[in-house]
Amino acid sequence: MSILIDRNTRLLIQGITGEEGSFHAERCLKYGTKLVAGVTPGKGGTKVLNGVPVFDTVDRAVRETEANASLIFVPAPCAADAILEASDAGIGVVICITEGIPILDMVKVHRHIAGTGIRLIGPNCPGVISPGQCLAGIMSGDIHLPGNVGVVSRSGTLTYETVAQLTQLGIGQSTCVGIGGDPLPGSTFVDMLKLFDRDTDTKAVVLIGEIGGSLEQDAAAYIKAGFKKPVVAYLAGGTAPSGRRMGHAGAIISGASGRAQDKAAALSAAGVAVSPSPATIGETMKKVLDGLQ
Amino acid sequence: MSILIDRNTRLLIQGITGEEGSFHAERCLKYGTKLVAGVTPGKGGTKVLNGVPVFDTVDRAVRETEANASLIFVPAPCAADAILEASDAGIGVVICITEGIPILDMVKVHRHIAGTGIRLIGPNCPGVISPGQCLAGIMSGDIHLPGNVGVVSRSGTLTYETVAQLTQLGIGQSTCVGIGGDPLPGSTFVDMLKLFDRDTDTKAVVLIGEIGGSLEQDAAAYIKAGFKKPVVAYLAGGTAPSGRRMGHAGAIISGASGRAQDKAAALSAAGVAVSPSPATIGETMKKVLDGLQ
Amino acid sequence: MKVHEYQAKALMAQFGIPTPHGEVAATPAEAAAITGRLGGRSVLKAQVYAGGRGKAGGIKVANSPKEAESLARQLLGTRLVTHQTTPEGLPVQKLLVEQTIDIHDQAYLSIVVDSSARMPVIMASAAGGIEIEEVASKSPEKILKVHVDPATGFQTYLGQKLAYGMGMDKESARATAALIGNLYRLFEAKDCSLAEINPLAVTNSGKILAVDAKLNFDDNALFRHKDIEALHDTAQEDPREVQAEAWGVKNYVKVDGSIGCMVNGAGLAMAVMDLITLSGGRPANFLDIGTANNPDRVVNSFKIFLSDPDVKAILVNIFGGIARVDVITRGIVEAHKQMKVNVPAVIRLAGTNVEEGKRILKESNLKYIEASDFRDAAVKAVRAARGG
Amino acid sequence: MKVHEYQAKALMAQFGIPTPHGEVAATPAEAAAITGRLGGRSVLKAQVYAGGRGKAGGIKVANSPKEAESLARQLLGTRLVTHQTTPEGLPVQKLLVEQTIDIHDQAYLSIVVDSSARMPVIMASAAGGIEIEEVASKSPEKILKVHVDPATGFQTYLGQKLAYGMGMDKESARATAALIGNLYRLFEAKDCSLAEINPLAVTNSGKILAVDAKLNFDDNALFRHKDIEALHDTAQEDPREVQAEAWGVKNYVKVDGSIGCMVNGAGLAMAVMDLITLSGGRPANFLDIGTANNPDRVVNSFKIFLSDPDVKAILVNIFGGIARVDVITRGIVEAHKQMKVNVPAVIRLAGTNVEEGKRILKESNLKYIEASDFRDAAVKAVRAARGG
Repeated sequence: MSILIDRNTRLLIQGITGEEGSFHAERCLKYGTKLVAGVTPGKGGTKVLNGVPVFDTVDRAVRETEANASLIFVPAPCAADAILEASDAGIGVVICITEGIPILDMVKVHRHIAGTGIRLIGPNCPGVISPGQCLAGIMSGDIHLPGNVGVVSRSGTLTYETVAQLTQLGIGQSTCVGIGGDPLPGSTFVDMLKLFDRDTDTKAVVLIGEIGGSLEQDAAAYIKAGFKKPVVAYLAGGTAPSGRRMGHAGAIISGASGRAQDKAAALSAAGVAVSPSPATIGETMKKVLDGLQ
Repeated sequence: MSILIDRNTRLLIQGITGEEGSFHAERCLKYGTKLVAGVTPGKGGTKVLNGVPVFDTVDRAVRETEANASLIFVPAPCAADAILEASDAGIGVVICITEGIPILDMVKVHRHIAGTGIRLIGPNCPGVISPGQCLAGIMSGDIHLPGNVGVVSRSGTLTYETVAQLTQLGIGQSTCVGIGGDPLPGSTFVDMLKLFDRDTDTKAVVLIGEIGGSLEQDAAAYIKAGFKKPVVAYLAGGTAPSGRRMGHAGAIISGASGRAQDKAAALSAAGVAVSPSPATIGETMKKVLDGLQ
Repeated sequence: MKVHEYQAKALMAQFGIPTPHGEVAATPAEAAAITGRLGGRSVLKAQVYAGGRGKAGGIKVANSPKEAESLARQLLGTRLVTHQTTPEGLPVQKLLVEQTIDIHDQAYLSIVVDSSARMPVIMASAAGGIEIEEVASKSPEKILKVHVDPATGFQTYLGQKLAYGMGMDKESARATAALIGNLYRLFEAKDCSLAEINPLAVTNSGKILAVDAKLNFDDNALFRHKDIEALHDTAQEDPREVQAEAWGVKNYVKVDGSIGCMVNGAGLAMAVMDLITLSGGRPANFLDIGTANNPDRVVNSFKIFLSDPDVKAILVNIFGGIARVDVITRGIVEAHKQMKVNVPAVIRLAGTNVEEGKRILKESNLKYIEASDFRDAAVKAVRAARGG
Repeated sequence: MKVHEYQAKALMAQFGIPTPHGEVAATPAEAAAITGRLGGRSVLKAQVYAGGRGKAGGIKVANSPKEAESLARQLLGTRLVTHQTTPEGLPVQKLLVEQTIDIHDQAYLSIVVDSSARMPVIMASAAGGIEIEEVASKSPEKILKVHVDPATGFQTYLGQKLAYGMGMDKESARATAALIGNLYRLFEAKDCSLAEINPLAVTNSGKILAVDAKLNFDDNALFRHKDIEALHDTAQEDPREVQAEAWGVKNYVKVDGSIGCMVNGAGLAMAVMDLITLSGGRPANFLDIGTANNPDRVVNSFKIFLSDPDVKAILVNIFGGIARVDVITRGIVEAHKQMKVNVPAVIRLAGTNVEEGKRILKESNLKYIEASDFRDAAVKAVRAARGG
């Protein structure tokens, strides 16, 4: 088992003929993902990667291939449109890698999909991997190991570091999800914790937060209210200056809730094992798992 | 019992200081309605009708008087705004009398309240009365008689004719609802039939339809699928020419489903007793009720 | 509210929608001159508020300015009868003189509000140029539909779904998707009730063009579109209805019977028409005096009846609600003061302030036939119209 | 992106928001002339990208053109230090010279996107003129909030709820509700990330005026607002960050340590800064080279490091994902070709195309310190920065 995607996921890639799209499409395919279709308007009827059919619209792709998850690489000015297209075509899991989508575009997207049950991951995220089953993202598949720890993070590359530590210690992962660094992520830590809670293959969770916003405090409240699986956390940006945006649109300390220290305190108070260094996330999880036995 | 409003309803009137608003506010009050507040921006702090407090905003009115239903008389250019204001302030039943609201304004209203559980009646409707309990509309209270027949209609004055026939035959009404003559009514026949279905005091229902749209066919399908209470119907506009708007924005025969004859046929097929003349609705209901005993 | 094709096209052009080159001619000489400017060849299109002009002879091709002049002379000043008009037809006062188009492919495009979905729906079909009602009934699968969520507004993918769905190639699809977006923005900005392009042409040179265009507007929203309201051409409507509207009686529709009915409420007005028919008579009109309490509107309704030679009897049926019976009876009394009511009037009153209304009528000493209910009123009006 | 107060006010005026009369002065003579045109009295406001100007001496009242000239001379060309700036302050190159306002009442108004509600929120408080953060922490009940549903857009009742909620009378409430609507339209039309009026003044004569105004814009949306992008005043920013941006390195923030870090990914870049600190060192910057695979950006990052005298060592930490290690190492090699890298560089590589990247680095024969993981990289960089 896993969350969001598994070996039966039928993946579609929007923007499959672009530079990033085609590069990562090939990597997803090589990892063993069932990549059933690509979409690029005007290139319908062609094939890429030795046989993946390309369609003009998501609607057509879904009707012909029964794709049920989409991975989006289209440029920022068109990305909100792409998310809406995927959701309207009946795609259940929409993963948007694209960075730099205007926030008011995302306001519209959120309003449109609210209440529809569509699960949006990202934007501005590395995607999702259920190791050994399905890669729908831009992470390197080879650093992952199938197993029972869920990983959820606002950061891309920091997630890779975390996964590398886990794998090196022999700790496999059920699913790793990058929820993205934008101020309005499609899914939150709480959304993912809810899914991990129901997933019998997930025994523990790593949560990688960062400065800005209050998603980590929301997670702390949710965990405190009854999330039973052990959680290890790290909060990036403890040394970041206030009032400056640290790359991610969402990573800016602007209110009282935005500081890494406050987030760490909230999570600790909820029983989460907070790793003080990004280099000790794996070790912290190992201790937690050893304690479980 | 009754639907939508009863003796405990705490009514608020938006546009209470306007000509129509103040006239009908007085009539509602005289009928025994608990009229707890009025709203007119800029007139907050004053009182009308020997003690009904007026507020600047619905929000304030609700917080101070616990109003839970609103009756709207504000002019068409501001009426959609008034509906939105009522719904955002936590009013559960919003009844909009105003005629002539632009349809694209109503598109926004519907999108905003969809899924919120707010019950909008109208616009362009005569309102609602639960005889002997509460009048929240512009009908004459004195033609009504408390009883067990529900009335739901797209027309205002034709409802009064219907009620007058029922009352004259000694048939009382549980609740009479005018859903209005607009093409995008806040509530449909089906919405009201669902409420009448759950209302133990309603033994039978009169449904007054008219040309245009397919609300009557929807009602026929719903009745056929398991609405157990007897229904009497009349369809206005059997002699109306095609392609011309007969007053109501919604009353225009433009498609195959719009004709009165087709609506009558659909309802008959669902077991509804369709009265061929508007003058025999009461008689038809009497026969139906006599048959029940 | 309707507008002429040339006005619809001008609005579309303002919103970036490509339309054929053309100008409006009110005289044969103008038609010739425009044809000259267009290169010596043109299509002359009669400007009337109705479809079906082609089959009815309202659209002609001229191969020279001289031919344009002659064709224009044949069309201007006549009344065009199509399957969408009354047998009297509509007056042709203007012609749209346009370049001829080499149509390679033609599609259908329209936007209306879908009352089930409660949002605007954009419809498209590759089967353009023909009656869309026919396509809808015979092969509904050929009509593609997308809804526009007011929370997002128009999105490019909606246009692409329709354009690629109609089988267009990349170039045509891109242009069509953009055009659909522009048409939607026009629909929304001007509160249209219908925006239709039929046919939407792909020309031999690959261009996309709105060859015929139709825009209807939401009457309820005209208060915020004075520019649109000003386009209204009353010559295209029944003169009695135009007169009624000028007199403030908006909900008046002329039909072909002998009993003038004045009723409050649209549903009741229809029911009264039904009752008259059931009682063996024929109504002369639909007339809902509405809810604004205005005696003048009552006076003007009487004016309409008395100016209509078909009207042999008047039926007044008022069931007061928001409309007050006393206000209406004051109007009836005033009407009798202002004009000689030379046909019998049957009056039935009920509802809000009915006692005061009856008192006013009684004290006025008017001659009228009182009815106890609306069936009684219908029966009496039918009898009165027959001269009995 | 920030803009100056005078630019924010000009945009607000375009959207129908009343602002005080005033003009921009770049010289003392201009300040005097404008003060003359304003009737001999004015407020001089230093135009810098920071709040807290009043307490810092950046806002002065002149009672004559002559005094305006003298005050302008004191202000122009200096650097203003407020509690919101660095200790170096910001250069004062322009003054906004405005009419003086008799403020009767002052309110606070702002619009941002609420990330919890996922829609814009309009905030208002009758406690205007003071720091809103203070109000928020001490008496949050004094801040009124309404959300704007993208499905409906701004609605009048939202403005009324805020205006009457602040205790305004009918006239002020009507004007304020309209002003809020206009501010929302500006916020939406120009993709603002913040629109703030503080104070919003009710003058002694009952007028509503935006006395101070602040607009920030969503960097991600600047592609569709070239007019806004053109307003950017780079003089108000750290010269190194301006240079970095000119070189295509957008996510660069200068801080005060000695280790220049180049990292891919914002979270990882923050984590590397944390790790350097935990290892006893201090980072010189935040630098996320992002995901676009562009060797030039790597070269330019090296240029930034080498032009910063604070940088004593460079730490490169790349965990390839969408960014490819081989592309980045090609950039590192190119940087060494183009310039003399005279500080030690610690390099740690992992992820997408790492083998190819390591091969490129090996074959180039560069001198660098290899690190096995990012903790190792941090420890080695701290040691290298200390000269050993």
